Amino acid sequence: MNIVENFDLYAPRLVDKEEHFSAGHRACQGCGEALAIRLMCKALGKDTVIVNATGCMEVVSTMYPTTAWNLPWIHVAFPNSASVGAGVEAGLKVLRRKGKIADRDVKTVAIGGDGGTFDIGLQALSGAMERRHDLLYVCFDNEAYMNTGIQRSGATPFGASTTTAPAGADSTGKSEWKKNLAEIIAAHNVPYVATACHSYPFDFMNKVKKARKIKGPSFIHCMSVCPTGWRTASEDTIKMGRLAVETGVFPLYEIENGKYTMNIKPDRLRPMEDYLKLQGRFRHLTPADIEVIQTRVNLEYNKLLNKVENLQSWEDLS
Amino acid sequence: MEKAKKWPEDWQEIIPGCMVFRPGSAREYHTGSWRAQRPVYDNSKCIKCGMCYIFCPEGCISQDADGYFIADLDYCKGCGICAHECWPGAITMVEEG
Amino acid sequence: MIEIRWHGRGGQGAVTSVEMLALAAIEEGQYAQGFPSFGPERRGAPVAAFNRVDNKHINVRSGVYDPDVVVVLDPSLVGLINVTEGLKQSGVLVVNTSKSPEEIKEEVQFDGAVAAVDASRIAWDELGVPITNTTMLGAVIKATGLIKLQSAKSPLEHRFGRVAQKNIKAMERAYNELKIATAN
Amino acid sequence: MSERVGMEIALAAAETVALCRPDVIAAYPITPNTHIPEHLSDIVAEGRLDADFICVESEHSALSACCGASGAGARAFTATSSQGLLYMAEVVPIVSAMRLPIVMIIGNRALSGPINIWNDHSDIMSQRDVGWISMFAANGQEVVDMTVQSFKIAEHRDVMLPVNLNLDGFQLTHVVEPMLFPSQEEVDAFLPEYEPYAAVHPDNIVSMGTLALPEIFNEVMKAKDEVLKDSKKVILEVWKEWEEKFGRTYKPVESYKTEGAEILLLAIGSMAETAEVAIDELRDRGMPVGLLKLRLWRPFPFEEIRNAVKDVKAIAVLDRAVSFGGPGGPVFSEVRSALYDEKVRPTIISEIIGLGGRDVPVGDFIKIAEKAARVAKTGPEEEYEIFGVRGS
Repeated sequence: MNIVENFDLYAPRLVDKEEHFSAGHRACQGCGEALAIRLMCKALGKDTVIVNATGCMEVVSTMYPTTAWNLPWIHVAFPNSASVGAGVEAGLKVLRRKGKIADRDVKTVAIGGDGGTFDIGLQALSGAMERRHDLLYVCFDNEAYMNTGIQRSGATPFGASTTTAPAGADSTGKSEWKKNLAEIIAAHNVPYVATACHSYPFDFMNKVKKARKIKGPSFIHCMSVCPTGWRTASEDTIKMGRLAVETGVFPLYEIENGKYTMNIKPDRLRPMEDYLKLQGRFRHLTPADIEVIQTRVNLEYNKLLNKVENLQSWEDLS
Repeated sequence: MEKAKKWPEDWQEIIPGCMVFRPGSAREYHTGSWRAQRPVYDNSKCIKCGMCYIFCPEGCISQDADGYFIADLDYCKGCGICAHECWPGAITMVEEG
Repeated sequence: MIEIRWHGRGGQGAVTSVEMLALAAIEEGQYAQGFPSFGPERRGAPVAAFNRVDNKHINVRSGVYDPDVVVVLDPSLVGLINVTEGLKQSGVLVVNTSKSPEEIKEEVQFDGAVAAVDASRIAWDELGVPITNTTMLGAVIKATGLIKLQSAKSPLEHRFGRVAQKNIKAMERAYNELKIATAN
Repeated sequence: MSERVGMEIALAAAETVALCRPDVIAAYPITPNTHIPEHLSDIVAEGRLDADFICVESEHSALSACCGASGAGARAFTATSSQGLLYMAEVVPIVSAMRLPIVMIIGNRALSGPINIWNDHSDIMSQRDVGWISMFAANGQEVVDMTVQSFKIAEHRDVMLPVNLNLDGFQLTHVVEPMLFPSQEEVDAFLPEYEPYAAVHPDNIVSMGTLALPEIFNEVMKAKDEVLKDSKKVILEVWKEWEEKFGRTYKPVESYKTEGAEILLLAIGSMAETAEVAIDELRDRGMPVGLLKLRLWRPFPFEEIRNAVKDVKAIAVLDRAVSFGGPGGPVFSEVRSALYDEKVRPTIISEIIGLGGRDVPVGDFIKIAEKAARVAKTGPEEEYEIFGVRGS
């Protein structure tokens, strides 16, 4: 088993040493989302404006009169980082055109958690993608409203126990399946859509760099492990992300102009039980429940493989 | 970086819009106090791969002059990711106190 | 101050009529308002629109209740709605109709002046469509003397571009062909 | 030919906004303000204005996109009405808290339900306590003038607050009337290029929209309140400069035939113009009646109100909104509280009129003035009244 996946062993030393998201932020011990933000910023570099939706990362990073951000950063509200981002992008574009700011490319990057992206911010995101703003949107998905105390979202997986979809005598936790957001965004004909995870840092950073270069909308769905909400050990954050990929419940892939590429291809998928049993939020599941989940994961994975094998780039279709 | 008061005292001192013009000033707050365990490095096992640096959610691990890695205990929250991910097993988490 | 109420059907351009009249009056240096009845009526429904014209700033912003002039763009509205409601006895009713003004006077039982012109026929002849809003502008100008006919040309040119001249011709014909039955 | 140009007032508003050279316009259609963004998109499409028109998918995104643009240092504009304003409501107090000088024109319309697209002031009154500068125009000329003034006031370094300019839906937005327009040169001379206090750009790194804990929140709110109250100085300065350059006077509270008046009507928005006609009629009959027209709603002009009502026996405050279960109309509440500490204060009554587009003819103002004259002697007859309501 290649435990450090597909990157070169000494590659960390090649990474930008600059910390654009500084220490002193107040994220939980072992927060996967804080790590993912840190990695994203390294890949983006300094010519970036960050537009943050309300959520954990906003709360832990900018307690007035301090900020963890070494990049220009703006936060307005919960559901609107995509539309605030649209405004930033339009503003910078017009000011540059009019010669009022430096004539160089500054990328606008809107970020939000799964609540701010899958649920309350979906309309604003859809609008921004449809209008073709030169905007990268990165969703840091920790699969529930962690900021407000682990409530169920449209990104929460089937069977997870949350504070608003609790497991109990008559409930196995959330009874609906996770929304497939990457497909929803891809359906907007967005030229670059990718899934990523902080446990595969070079894959993630490469995707951020690729998306940054797109002139137009792009979207990255980044699985971000939340030890608090998932009820996992804080040192297991990286391992949990790896298991999500190795079991096939969160495959890493890209959709470039309609063409699907699987970035991490395990020889054989690990059983879902390996992933579920380490998480307190799934502790109540019976073998029968796990079987239901396994069946669905297999199906979704095969649907994805089918797209990877059969769908061509739009450029080859015209 | 100019050291700021923890809070502006009077309302007149509030910066318009609660904007913050001191990038990275969150460093004034030392999250090291959250830590129950601290990472201890055995440099004889270290292969200088930098995985601990990459995977640190605090970004508080850096490389010294000899190329070995070290965690800034002012910020390290003691999550244990570095020890868990250290391939050759050079990092051990030990209880504080 | 002169107040005018226009009756038409949704889609017949009554709002354009009030706009053109207001713009023409303003261009002459007068003060004027033009506004639609603010209802939800859609294409086909009976609608009204209004003008006020004065030689000083107009500060009334409520509805028009006692108009000095009522204009009917669509002949089928006479008899369907009470077109003379609130119309001052000293005022004038201007109707698009193939009938004579005397016949209309009898029909609507109005003692004041009635003016009539077959605007639909003129519109068919000149524009090829039964839209009488610009044609009836000529009738109103003739019946009221509120503005000079010449003043209405520039708003029409601005609004209608390529087909402006046809609209101006239709307006001029209505101005010339209008027949008036004086007040009792 | 006249210098005055005839135009629908909504279009005139759009033309004037264009004269102010906004960089970004983000708007979503809603009756009755729709003609403003429609016409602005025309102006951009014709190449007459170098701006980005963002045709957003909701009002929430309209104001959010304006926040982004303004945060990036651009001059930003939006317009809305009624439910659209409510859909923005989450963002509205954030704009003032972030000190983003966005200008918004509101074509005032009743809040649903039942759904009603016509004029009253329930939309803006629901967004009263949000830290914006809020002003009312009573006619087309005022819409033109106050649009330019709004940008200058909002962007002044001592202010840096959003401004909402209110004009009555339909009663103003859809009326064609004559207006004088300033030239582009005149607007450029009056309104300097926008120099943002801060902007999100890597050349000068800032964090905007930070979190404030309870330990600092009182002070933050105090600062927000003080800057809004202080903005009146700048508002008066800007109005004075406007008067010097264009000869038209603007005051927080305008008086009409108040000399020797024992009875006052106080109105806001376009109905204040119609009320003038009633005052003329009553003065002709020898009744000592006058009119106050409230232009500045926030910051509320307490001092000007106190000065304007000295020696008056009764005031009827006309509101176009109901404060359900409250003390009377929202304007009435403010006027009454402005006068509470006065040693001699007039009888004051709350008359709510013109809801959801209900017409308020001249005769209604006359009846209300007569009622005010009556209660000046007998005292108020009820807490407040929805004037002319059937069944009472």
